Amino acid sequence: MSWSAIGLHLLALLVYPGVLLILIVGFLAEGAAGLALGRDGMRAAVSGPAVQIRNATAGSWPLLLAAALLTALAATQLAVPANPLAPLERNLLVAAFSLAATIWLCWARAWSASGARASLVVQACWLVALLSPALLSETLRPQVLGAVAVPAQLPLKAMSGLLYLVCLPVLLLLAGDIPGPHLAAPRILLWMPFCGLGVSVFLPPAADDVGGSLRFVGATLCLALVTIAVAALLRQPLAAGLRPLYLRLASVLAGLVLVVAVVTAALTSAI
Amino acid sequence: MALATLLLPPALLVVAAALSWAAGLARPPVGRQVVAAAAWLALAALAGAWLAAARGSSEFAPGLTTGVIPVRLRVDAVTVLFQVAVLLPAALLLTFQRRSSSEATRAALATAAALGCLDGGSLLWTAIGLGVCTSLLLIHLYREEPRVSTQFWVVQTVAWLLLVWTAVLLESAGGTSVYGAIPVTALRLPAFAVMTVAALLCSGLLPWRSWVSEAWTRRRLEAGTLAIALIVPLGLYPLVRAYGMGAGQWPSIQTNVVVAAVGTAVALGAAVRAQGAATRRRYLAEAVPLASGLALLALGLGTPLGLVAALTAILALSIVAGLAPLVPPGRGAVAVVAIAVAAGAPPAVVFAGWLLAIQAAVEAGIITAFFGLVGAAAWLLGLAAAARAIWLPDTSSGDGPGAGRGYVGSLVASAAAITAGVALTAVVGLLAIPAAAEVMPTSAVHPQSGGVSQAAILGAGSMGVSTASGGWSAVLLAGPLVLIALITVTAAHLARRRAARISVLEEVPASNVAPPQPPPEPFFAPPLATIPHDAARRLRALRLPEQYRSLFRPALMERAAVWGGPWLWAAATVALTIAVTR
Amino acid sequence: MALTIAVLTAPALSSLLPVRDLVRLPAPSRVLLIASAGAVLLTVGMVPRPVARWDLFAGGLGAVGAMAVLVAVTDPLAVALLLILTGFCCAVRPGSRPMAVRARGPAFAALLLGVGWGLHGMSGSLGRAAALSLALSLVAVGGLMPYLQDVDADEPASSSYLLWTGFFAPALALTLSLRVLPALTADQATIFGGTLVGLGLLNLGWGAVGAWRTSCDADAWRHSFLADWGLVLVGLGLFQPEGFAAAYLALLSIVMVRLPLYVLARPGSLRGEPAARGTLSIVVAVVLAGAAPFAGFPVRLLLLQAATRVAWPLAVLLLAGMVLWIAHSLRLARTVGSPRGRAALGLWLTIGISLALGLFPGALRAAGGL
Amino acid sequence: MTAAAAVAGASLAWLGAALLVLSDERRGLALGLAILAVGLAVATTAAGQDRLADAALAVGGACAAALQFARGGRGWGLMPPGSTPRLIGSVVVLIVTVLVAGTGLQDAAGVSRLGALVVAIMATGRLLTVRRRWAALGAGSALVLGLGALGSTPTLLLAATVAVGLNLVDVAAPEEVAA
Repeated sequence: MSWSAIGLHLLALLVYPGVLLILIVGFLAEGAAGLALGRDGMRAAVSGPAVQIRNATAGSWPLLLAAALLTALAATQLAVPANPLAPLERNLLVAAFSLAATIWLCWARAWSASGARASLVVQACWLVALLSPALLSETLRPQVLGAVAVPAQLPLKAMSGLLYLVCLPVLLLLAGDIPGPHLAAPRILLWMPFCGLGVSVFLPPAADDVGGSLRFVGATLCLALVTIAVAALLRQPLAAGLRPLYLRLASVLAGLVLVVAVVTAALTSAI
Repeated sequence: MALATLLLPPALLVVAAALSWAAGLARPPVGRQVVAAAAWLALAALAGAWLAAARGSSEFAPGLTTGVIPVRLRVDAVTVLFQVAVLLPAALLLTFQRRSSSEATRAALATAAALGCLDGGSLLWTAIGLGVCTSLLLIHLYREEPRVSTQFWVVQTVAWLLLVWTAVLLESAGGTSVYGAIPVTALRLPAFAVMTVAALLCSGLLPWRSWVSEAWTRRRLEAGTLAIALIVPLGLYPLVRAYGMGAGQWPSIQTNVVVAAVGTAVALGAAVRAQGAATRRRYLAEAVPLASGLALLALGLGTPLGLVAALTAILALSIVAGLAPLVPPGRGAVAVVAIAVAAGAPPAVVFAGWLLAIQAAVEAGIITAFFGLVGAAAWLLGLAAAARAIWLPDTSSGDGPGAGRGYVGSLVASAAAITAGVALTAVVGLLAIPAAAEVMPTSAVHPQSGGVSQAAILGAGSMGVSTASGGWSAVLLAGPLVLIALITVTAAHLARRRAARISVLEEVPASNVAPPQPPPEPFFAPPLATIPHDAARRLRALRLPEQYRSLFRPALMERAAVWGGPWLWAAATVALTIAVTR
Repeated sequence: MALTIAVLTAPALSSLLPVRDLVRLPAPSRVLLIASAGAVLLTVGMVPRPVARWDLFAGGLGAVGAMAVLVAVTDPLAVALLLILTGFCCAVRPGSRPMAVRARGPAFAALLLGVGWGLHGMSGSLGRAAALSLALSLVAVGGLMPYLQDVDADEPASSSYLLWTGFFAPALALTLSLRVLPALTADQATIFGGTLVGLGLLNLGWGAVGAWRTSCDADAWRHSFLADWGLVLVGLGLFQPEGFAAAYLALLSIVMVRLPLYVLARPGSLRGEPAARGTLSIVVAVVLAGAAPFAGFPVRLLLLQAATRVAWPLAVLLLAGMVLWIAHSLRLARTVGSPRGRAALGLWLTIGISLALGLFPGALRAAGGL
Repeated sequence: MTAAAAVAGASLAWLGAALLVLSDERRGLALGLAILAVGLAVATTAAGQDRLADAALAVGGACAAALQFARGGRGWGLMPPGSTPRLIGSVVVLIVTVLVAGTGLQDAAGVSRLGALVVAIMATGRLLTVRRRWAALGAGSALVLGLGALGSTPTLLLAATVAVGLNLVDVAAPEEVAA
C-alpha cells in the first residue's frame, strides 16, 4: 500500500470530488433553492445554508458527520474529470447505496409517514433509472455508462435520464412531506452526489482536464437548477392537482423504463 | 496441522461444555464465561491453524466407523470458511447473551456439533452432523421455554431426512457420497433437487415467514438466535459443496436460474416483511432472511464471481446473525449503527457482500441481471425498513425479556463487521476465493473466465475488489472513512466528557427528537400476506358430508378394526388371498 | 432362564443331543434373544412401585424361555404348534379379557404359518397363497394391521397383547423370515416381500397417524409400536442387506428402547396424569422421533438406502411416514413424565442404550452376522 | 386302497371337526376331538407317514379328549338351538377348501393334507368365535392336531404332546370367571 495511493484517496474523499466540492455545489444549489422556493429574500437565501450547517453541527453532529462521509464516498464514485480515484475503482452501486443510506439516516433523525413513503417510492424509481442502463451494458462504472452510445440502448438511456430527473426533487428533499427543518443541513450534502451521478451516467464523460472538470460541475449545477425548477413547479398553486399524481407519474415512468429495458434486452440478445 | 484445524475447535467446545456443566454444579457459576472463552479460542485456533498450514485440502480416514458410515474427515477452504461463519456469531452470542451454566453447556455442545458436521468429508456425515446439531438445539430451545417450536422441529426433520436421502441417491448413482470422490456424473437433477429443497428448508430460505423469523417470537432470544447462527450456514453448505461435486457446475443452467430466483424472492419477501414490522424485534427477525436471500441469489449464479460473492455474503450473514440479537434497545448511536450495519449500510462487510452479489448478478447475464435489480430493490427496502425500525418500540427493552442487552456486544459485533468491511480484500483473498477455487476448479467450467482467480476479483495491490463491472476500493476508501469517523467521535467524546456531559454513545442522533406516537405505520401493506392465513382458514372451514366423516377419523376406524376382530382378520386374509391368486 | 441359556448354547448341545437339525439359532436371533433378556432385567429394574416387580420378573423369565424355544426350533410347522401353546400359556395369566379372546392372535398366526408352510411346496396359485400366508403370519404374530388386537388399558402389561407386539414377535418375526425365505421360489418370494412392504407401509402410516390423533395415551403407545413395526416389515420385505439390517436394528430398538419406555409410561398414562414438561421429555421425544444420533437414525438411513435401490417412490412414501412420525413422539415422551429413583436411572439407561444403538449399529450388525 | 383310506380318514377328520364346532358342551367337544384325531391319524397313515407317529397323534388327541370329557357335565350339547350357521359353515369350509386346495387331490398325501387343512380352518373358526376357556382350549387342541398332520414325524409327535399339554393347562389353571 503506497502512501501516494492513500493520499489520493483522502484527497478524493475530503477535497475533490469529496467534501469540499460537495459543500461548494451544495451551498450554491441551496442558495438557488432558497431564492426559488423560499420567501426570505436574498440575504437569508445566501446565509441560510451556513446557519443550517451551524445549527446541525451543534444539534445532531453525528448525523451530519455520517451524512458527510457517506456523500463523500458517493461523490468519489462520480465520473468527474481528474477524479483521483481510478476509473476501475468506481462503482455505481457504491454511490447509489451510500446515497440511499444517507437519505434513510436523515429519516432516522426525523420521521413523517407520508414523506418517508414518498421517498421510498421515488428511491425505487431512481434505482430503476440508475440500474436499467447498467443491466444492459453489464457494467456499473459510471464513466462507461455515460460513454455508452449504442443506438439500441439510447431510448432506454433517454427514458432513464428523464425518470432520474423526475425523481430528483423528492430525493433532494425539495418536494413531499418533509418533517421540519431537521433535514435542511444534510440536504446541502446531497446536491453534488445526486446531480453529479446523473451527469456521470447520462451524459458523455468530459475531457480529463480543468475545462472538463468545470464542464462537469457546470452540468451538475444545471441539473440542480432544473431540479429546483421542477420543485418550484410542484409547489405552485396551479400544480396542486399535479402533486398527488407525481408519485404515480414516477412509478408509471419507472414501469415503462423497465419494459423498455426488457424489450431492448430481448432484442439485443436476439440479434 | 490440518487435522488440528479440524479437531481443535470442536474439541475445545466439548471440553468447555464439560467444564461449564461442572461449573454449574459448583459456585460461582462461571460456565458462560468458560464457554465464551472456548468459542473465541476455537476461532483463533481455527484461523491460526489454517493460516499456518499449507491451506490445501486434505482428507483423513482413520478407519473407524461411527453410526453407519466410516469416519471420513476433510479440511479445505470451504470447511474453514463455514466454520468461521458458524463460530463467529456463536462466539458473539455465547459471550454477550445471558446464559446459565447449563444453557451454556448445551449451547457449546450444539456449536461443537455444528463444527463436527462441517468436519465431515461426506454428505452423509454432514447430514448426520446436522441431525445431531438440530437435536441438541431442540433440547436447548425446549429447556429455555417449554414450548416446542413445531415449525423448527418439523422443518429440520424434513430437511435432514431429505439430506440423508440425497446422500443415498448419490451413493446409488456414484457409489459414494464422499465429497472428494463423487463422480461428476453422479449429481443428477433429482438428487440436486432433493438437496436444494433440504438446504432451503434447513436455512429457512423461503419467500414467506420461515422458522428463522419465528425464532424471534420467543420470549427469550438466546436459544433461538443461536439456532439461527448455527443452522442457517449449515443449510447453505451442501449447495456450495454441490459445485464441487459437479466440478464447478450444478446439473443444469436452469437449476442456477431457479435457485437465483428463489434467493431473490427470499430477499424481497424478507424486506417486505421488515418494512411492515410492528416492533423492532420483528424487524430484526428479518435481517438474517434478507442476508441469506441475497447470498442465495449469488450462489445460484454459477459464475466464479457469483460464488465468491456468495461466500462473502455468507460470512456477512453470519455477522448479521451474531449482531441482530445484540442490538441494544432505545435509539442511541450504538443501536443506530448496529441496525445500519445489519441493513447493509457502507462500509461494513454486509454492504460489501451484497455489493459483490448484485455485481455478480449483473455480470452473469441479462436474466440474472434483472434478479440483481430486484435484489438491489430489496436492499433499498431493507434500508428504509431499518430507518423505520429505529422509531419502532423495542418489546425487549426495560425489564422485559432480553433486558440488559448491553452496548458492548453490539459495539463489538458492529466493529467486527466494519473491520471486515475495511479488510474485505483479506476476507475475500484468504477465505472466499480459496473456498470458491476449491469447488470451482480453474480448468472446469468457465475456461474463458479462467475459473476463480485472485486477479479476476481483487484489484491491483489487493487494495480492493475490482471485477469486470465495477470496483470497490475497500481499504483505501472505507479505511479512511472509518478512521475519520473514529477520530471525530473520539474527539467529540473527550470534549463532551470534559464538559461533564453524558456519553455520546447514549444519546444522539435522535434522542432529542421524541419518537412518533403511535409508532410509524408500514410503508405499504405486505401483498399476499394474508394468503397463508386465509388458506389455512379455508382449509379448516372445509367440511366433509356427515356420512363420510367416519372414514377420516382414525379413532373410529381403529374401533372398527379392533372390534371387527376375527371377522376383519378373516375378511382381510381372504381378500388378500384372492388378490394374489388371481 | 436356564432354558434360554441352553438355547444360547444350542450349537454345543445340539451336537450332543439327537436334535441336531431340529434346533439351530441364527446369529441375529441370538442377539435379539439376549436383548430381550436384557430388556426384561431393565424393565423389572425400572418399573415403578404400583407394578408387582417379582411377578413381572417371573413372567419375563418365562417369556424369554418360551421365546428361546420358539426361535431355536428350525421347523416352522413346529414353531406354529409351539406358538399356540405359548399363546394359551400367556393367555392363562389373569387379565380383564377372557382367555379365549387373548389366545386368538397367536392361534390365528399359527394357522397362517402352518398353512403357509404346509402348502409352500405347491405350485401355482396355491404356492402363491402359501407365500402370502407366511407373510401374513409375521404380521399376525405381532398383532399388526389388519390383525389388530383390543388393548385394554387396565390390563397388566404381561397380559396385554403388547407383550406379543413388543416382546415375542420381534425375535420370532426375524427368525421366521430367515427360515422361510430360502424355501420360497422367486414367484413366492415376490409375493412374500410385496405383502410385507405393503402392510409395512400401511402400519407405518396407521401407527404414525393413530399415535398422533388418538385421544388415549395407551392407544398412542400401541400405535407407536405399529409405526416401528411398519419400518421392520418394509425392511424385511425389500430383500436387501440394508433393509434386513434396518429391520434387525428396528426390532432391537423396539425391544430395548420402546418397550421399556412404554412400561415406564404406562402407570402415568393409566392414571391420566398431566403430561410432564421437563427437559427429559424433550430428550425422550428426540429418542422416540428417531433423530440422530439415537437408535432410529441408522434404521432410517439403511431403510432409505434399500428402498432407493429397489424403487425410489418407495423412499418417498417412507420419508412421508418418517415425517409424520415426529408428530407423536413428544406426546409419548410426556407420558413418561419425570421419574425419580431407580425409574430415573432406568430411563437414562434406556436413553443410553438408544444412543449406543445409534452410534454403533455396525458392531450390532457384526454381532448379528449382517 | 390307500387313497380310499385317506379319503375315509379325511372325511372322519372333517366329521370330528364339525362335531367340535357344533357342540356346546365338553362331552361333545371331546367326542369331536377324538374323532378328528383318529381321522387325521388314518389319513396320515394312508399318506405314508410313520405309523408310530400317527398312533401318537391319535393317542394325543384321545388323551386331550379324555381330559375334556373328564371335566364335562352330563349333556353332550350337540347341535343346540342356534347352531345352524355353524353347521352351514362346516359344510362351506369343506367345499371351499376342496375347491381351493383341490388341485392336490391326486394322491393320498394330498387328501390327507386336505383333511388336515379342513380341521385346522374349522378349529380356528371355532377358536375365534368362542369366549369360554374350555371351548377355546379344545379348539386349540384341534388346531394343533390339524397343523401337526400337515408335517412329518417330529411334528406329529410334537402336535400330540402339545394337544395334551393344552388341556393340562385347563386342568392346572384356576377356573375363569365367565365373561
